[in-house]
Amino acid sequence: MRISGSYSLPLPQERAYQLLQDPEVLAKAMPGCERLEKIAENEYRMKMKIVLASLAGNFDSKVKIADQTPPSSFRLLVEGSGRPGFLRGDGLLKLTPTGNGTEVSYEGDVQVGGTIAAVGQRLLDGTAKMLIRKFFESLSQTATAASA
Amino acid sequence: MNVRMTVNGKDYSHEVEPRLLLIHYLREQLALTGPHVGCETSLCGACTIELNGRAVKSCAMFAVQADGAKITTIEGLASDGQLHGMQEAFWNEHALQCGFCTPGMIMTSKQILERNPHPTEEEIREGLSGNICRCTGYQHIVNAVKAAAVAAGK
Amino acid sequence: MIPQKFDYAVPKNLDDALQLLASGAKPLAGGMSLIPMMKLRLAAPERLVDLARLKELNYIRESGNELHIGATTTHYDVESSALLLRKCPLLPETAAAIGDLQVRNMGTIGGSVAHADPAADYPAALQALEAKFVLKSGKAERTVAARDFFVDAFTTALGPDEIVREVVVPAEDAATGAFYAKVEHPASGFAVVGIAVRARRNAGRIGFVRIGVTGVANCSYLAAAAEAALEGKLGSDADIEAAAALVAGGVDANSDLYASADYRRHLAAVYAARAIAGALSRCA
Amino acid sequence: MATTITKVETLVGKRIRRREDPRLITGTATYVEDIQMPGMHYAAVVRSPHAAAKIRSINTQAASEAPGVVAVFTGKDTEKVGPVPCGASLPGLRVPHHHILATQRVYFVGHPVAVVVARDRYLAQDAADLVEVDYDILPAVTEPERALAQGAPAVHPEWPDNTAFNYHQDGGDVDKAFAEAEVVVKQRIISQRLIPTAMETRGVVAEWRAADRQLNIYTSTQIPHLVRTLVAGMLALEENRVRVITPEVGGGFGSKLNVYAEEALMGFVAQQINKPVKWIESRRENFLCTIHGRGHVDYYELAAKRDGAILGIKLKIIQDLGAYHQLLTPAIPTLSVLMMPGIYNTPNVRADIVGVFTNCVPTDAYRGAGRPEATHGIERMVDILADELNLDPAEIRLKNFVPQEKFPYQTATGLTYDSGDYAAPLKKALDIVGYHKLRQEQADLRKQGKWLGVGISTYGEICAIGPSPATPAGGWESATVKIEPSGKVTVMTGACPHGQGEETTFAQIVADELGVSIDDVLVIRGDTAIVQYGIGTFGSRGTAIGGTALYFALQDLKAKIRKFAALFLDSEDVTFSGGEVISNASGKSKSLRELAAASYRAMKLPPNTEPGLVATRFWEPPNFTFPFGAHIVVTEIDGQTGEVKIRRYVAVDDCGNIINPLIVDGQVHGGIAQGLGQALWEQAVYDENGQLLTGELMDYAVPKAHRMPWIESDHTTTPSPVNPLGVKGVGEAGTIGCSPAVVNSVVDALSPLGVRHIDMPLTPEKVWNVMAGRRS
Repeated sequence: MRISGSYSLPLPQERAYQLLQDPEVLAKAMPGCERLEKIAENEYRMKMKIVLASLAGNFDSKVKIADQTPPSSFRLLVEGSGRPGFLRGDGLLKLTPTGNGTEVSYEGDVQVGGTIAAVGQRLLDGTAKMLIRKFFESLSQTATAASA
Repeated sequence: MNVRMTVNGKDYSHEVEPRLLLIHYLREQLALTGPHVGCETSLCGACTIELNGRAVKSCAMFAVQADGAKITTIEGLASDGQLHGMQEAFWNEHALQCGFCTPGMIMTSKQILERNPHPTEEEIREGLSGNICRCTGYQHIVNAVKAAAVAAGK
Repeated sequence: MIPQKFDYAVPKNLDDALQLLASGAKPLAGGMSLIPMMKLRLAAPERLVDLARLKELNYIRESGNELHIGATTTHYDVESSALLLRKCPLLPETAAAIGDLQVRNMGTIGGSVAHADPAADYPAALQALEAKFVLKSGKAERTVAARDFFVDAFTTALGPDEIVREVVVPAEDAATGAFYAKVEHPASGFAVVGIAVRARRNAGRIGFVRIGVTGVANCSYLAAAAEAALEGKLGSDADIEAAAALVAGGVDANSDLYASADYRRHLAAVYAARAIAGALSRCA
Repeated sequence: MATTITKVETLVGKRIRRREDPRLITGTATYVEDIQMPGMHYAAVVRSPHAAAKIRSINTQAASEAPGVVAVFTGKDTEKVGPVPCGASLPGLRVPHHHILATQRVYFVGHPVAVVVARDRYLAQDAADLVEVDYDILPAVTEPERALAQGAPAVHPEWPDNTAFNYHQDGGDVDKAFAEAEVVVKQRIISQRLIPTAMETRGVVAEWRAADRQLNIYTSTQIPHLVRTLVAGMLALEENRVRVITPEVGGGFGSKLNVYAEEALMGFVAQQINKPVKWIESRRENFLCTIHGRGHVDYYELAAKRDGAILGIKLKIIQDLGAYHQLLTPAIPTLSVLMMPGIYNTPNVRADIVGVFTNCVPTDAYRGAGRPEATHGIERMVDILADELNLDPAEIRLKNFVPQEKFPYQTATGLTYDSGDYAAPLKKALDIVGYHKLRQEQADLRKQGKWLGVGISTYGEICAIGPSPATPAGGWESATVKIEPSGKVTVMTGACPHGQGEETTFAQIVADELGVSIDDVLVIRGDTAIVQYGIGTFGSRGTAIGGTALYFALQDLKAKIRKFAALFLDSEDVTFSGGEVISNASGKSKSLRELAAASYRAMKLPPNTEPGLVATRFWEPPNFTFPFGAHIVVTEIDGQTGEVKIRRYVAVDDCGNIINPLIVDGQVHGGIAQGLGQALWEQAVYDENGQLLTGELMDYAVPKAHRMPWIESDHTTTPSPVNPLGVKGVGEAGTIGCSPAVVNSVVDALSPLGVRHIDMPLTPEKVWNVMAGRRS
């Protein structure tokens, strides 16, 4: 599944880039992230519990940040699996300064497999969009809090 | 947990796990294998039974939810060796082939007529939308419901 | 396909149920969405409290110019309620479009709205009716408007210890016309798009119109721009078409195998026109 | 004793309600899942979530220690079990070794990797979740044309071109035909992957009686005897120590015309645990692991004269085989080749098939198996040709039909069409639908901007599959008929009906032949310990071959009865009627019961007279049968949304003589429903990584009651000369005739927009895109 979109962060580009690389910030912003630990340079292991109304799934994930070209872009690779299935994502995030903040645009590919792929087809697109939006909203809140 | 229910006129009481599906309770504890499991997303309707007068999908219910209920399965439709009018109509109209969907189909059809004794073809088809048959193309089933309506009106 | 183990509790009354929820149990109503997910092991609640047992929440009542529908009222009860058919026909018409006969016999209005499936039917009507939801926890009770209740896909304003106690919709006279138009997914029966319209004329012109939309995006919504475009108009075909075109404009529509985002938006416009025309034709 | 001859009405040809129904309408029939045995255990199969991966390791410890678990097996344990068999043979065919549990790699989502056995099914499922498989995920390929492209991931590393076979067939002189053509039309046509979706999923109960070395397998299959032979081979057991019992079968449509890994696997498990074991497929497993159907990309070229006369056909089939061959996988597209000329007088054909491996579940026989693809292709091409030449689609068909005087007709693909009157059903259907009026209405509606379409399909098909030389496992069928000492008649058929109604139609045949009441006849099938070897029920063969075997067995039996009649009456020249055997010479009679009793009591038999009244026949058909018909579909397209509404569906089928019109109607309706499913809604969709996105009934849209049109069904009757019953078969006709009629209708509706072809399924969005001039 191709995903793409963009989100505006009320932060200067350098600061936005920094936040997006900060494991603590990421851990807070990732929906359902329960634990994030560093396993190598730019590589983290993450436990996530994604809850959607009555649906709930635990995922063990690996997150890797690559191709860093601060402050304008980097790649984010996510691999997770759990009882409901697995997902693998590879996305390019681009940061562009705007008047009073930074526009973060993302474009990537998400593979979903297992039970969720087979029975949740009609929900994948909407759910992905929602999770990504939540991530940026939360990030934006963290940023605002930090700058306050 | 203990559950009690009246099924086809008989009272039962059993200890069950909360997660035991009603369909498995009926099929395995009570040996009522008429209702069938055809899917796990409650779309096929092969498991349809009557619970407190309502047609429901017994695969989308836990036995514990039916505690205290009055249940009729396909096995309980005929009385004194006399087929129910809907069973008779299904037979006469060749409304079944492999027969797997038939118990659920008959239970739903029965409810359609209970609520609407003179349904149109469209109303019958809408009423059957929760029961999938892969054999008949539904036409003979529609005929059967119509025929049962006519017979009941006599 | 077999659910994981869980504990199950039958509450003695509403307070008991709320206490169980506060202690971490998850609500089970008709189970029409939850149980299939549990069988596929996509949902694995540790403890369920069976709200459908709360007979005290199974009612449809009129009070003043409002209709109160208890949370455990089934779709069939709504669909066949003489009171609703007379005073709020949009809701029974929408209920009749949900799932199938057996699902409507079991599924409840409270369960459906709390689940907030983006393709559920009820939200369209409840948005158009500007329904109110009475939410109750062990500590407090509050009332939330439909537009604030539905937040996102499977996300509502409900707190973890709250349940929907009842749904409140306006009692209306024959001057209000309403219509629900739906594109049904051929496999699941969910709404690919569902448009509920409620309208009144005033001296020949459209005095009031509400257009509730489900299925298109992650969250149901009122199509405010389309409503504004219609109000004060005569309701000609051209008026309707112009307004309907605004129903999904700019909406972040979902896409799946059956309908792309573009096609969904297009269907929303086409079916909005049909629903508006239908509602207007039903204004006395 | 002289009796008056009671005139008994014959039953063949009558609408008789079915004799199998009482158990089905009362919920008392026994399907595999209904079987309970003392000590029964339950199996849950652990399956790969990946379409292509190496198995690094499998950790079964937690599962083994879970409550109620008695055993966990992986591919290492089952390595010695023989491979899942492929019965098809083609020159140069590459056959991957298909282990019953994956050993080193997995090749499709759903590939079985382990089996967990527990004392109850809930615990088995719990434990299955605890099996940990470490996969090294590899790139997958799911589209056959992509699989053929340079650099595509290799499904089987030993065959990097993903090609399982190439097949070529020529008939006549195609090059000459195309050289002489005044017009050539070309089209790429897809027959998408479909999921058969029998309402009963597969299921197996296996019971091992160690002391007897006896394995009993209860399985939901269309072919019990073949399952016995092949599973015995896989498990290295003596065939006569394996008993396959087919209880009630809840639909098959080809998906149970197979031998599956789980049938041998449960036999293996039962042997290991020495207890009965049950495995019931979930719907999700059914979609992932039971065979799919179709999966064609076809490239057609049709050469013709300007007057519409078809000169030749070229066809290239790219067949998506999936990851393995199941029983008949590679053979299915060869049936398409046989059928490619349709019912047109076309002496020149050329066909090429490329069989392609993909990381998907195998395709195999699904209702029609190869013939729907071919019929869809030729019927679409004839419409495209008509459009090109501005000819009426009915006229161009009438012009090209094999003329009646040419039967038996030798096709360019090597078949001999038995009998036919192809114009008759078309003319009848045109008449019923009011064709000329419809064309007028269409013209009027077009002026109003409305979209009405009239689509014709005139199909032929290959039924009664088939003569043994044309089939991998024998194409005959068997029947035993016996009159019990009490005079009751028992039939044992080698066919294995599962909804087709042969318990009734066979009883009708018996009742007429022996002059007994239908209530005195019992038809038994589906137990290899009781029934003589048989082939099974598929390919519209049950009545045409199984019924004919029964017919000949009845003739043998009647010959025997005549001998007894000569002993106990006065003549061998007798009439069978009203349960009596009546001497045509004297009018004297004895009841069949008395004759049967005497034959078994054997008190007064002359020497060399064989007691008993039993006859068995294995009947080898000399040819296939070739039913045909015409379907006309009237559609209305919603110009705003692309939604297709079927206003009328007229089906005139000719399946030869009809034994029970009620049952034939049911077969036609059901066949059409599956054809409509393909035309409008159904499609198995894999994403590029091999995940099946239509993995449940939530997304895979089988037809439901409120989406089906009313079907106006009628018949013409052209008896088959191939068998004495004159029957042809009707199980697949509806499906074969349907899909091109629907697509032709929609394309006809949209032809003012220059639309010439739309691939199935005709989903609203696709039609909407086409109408807007966008390719979907």
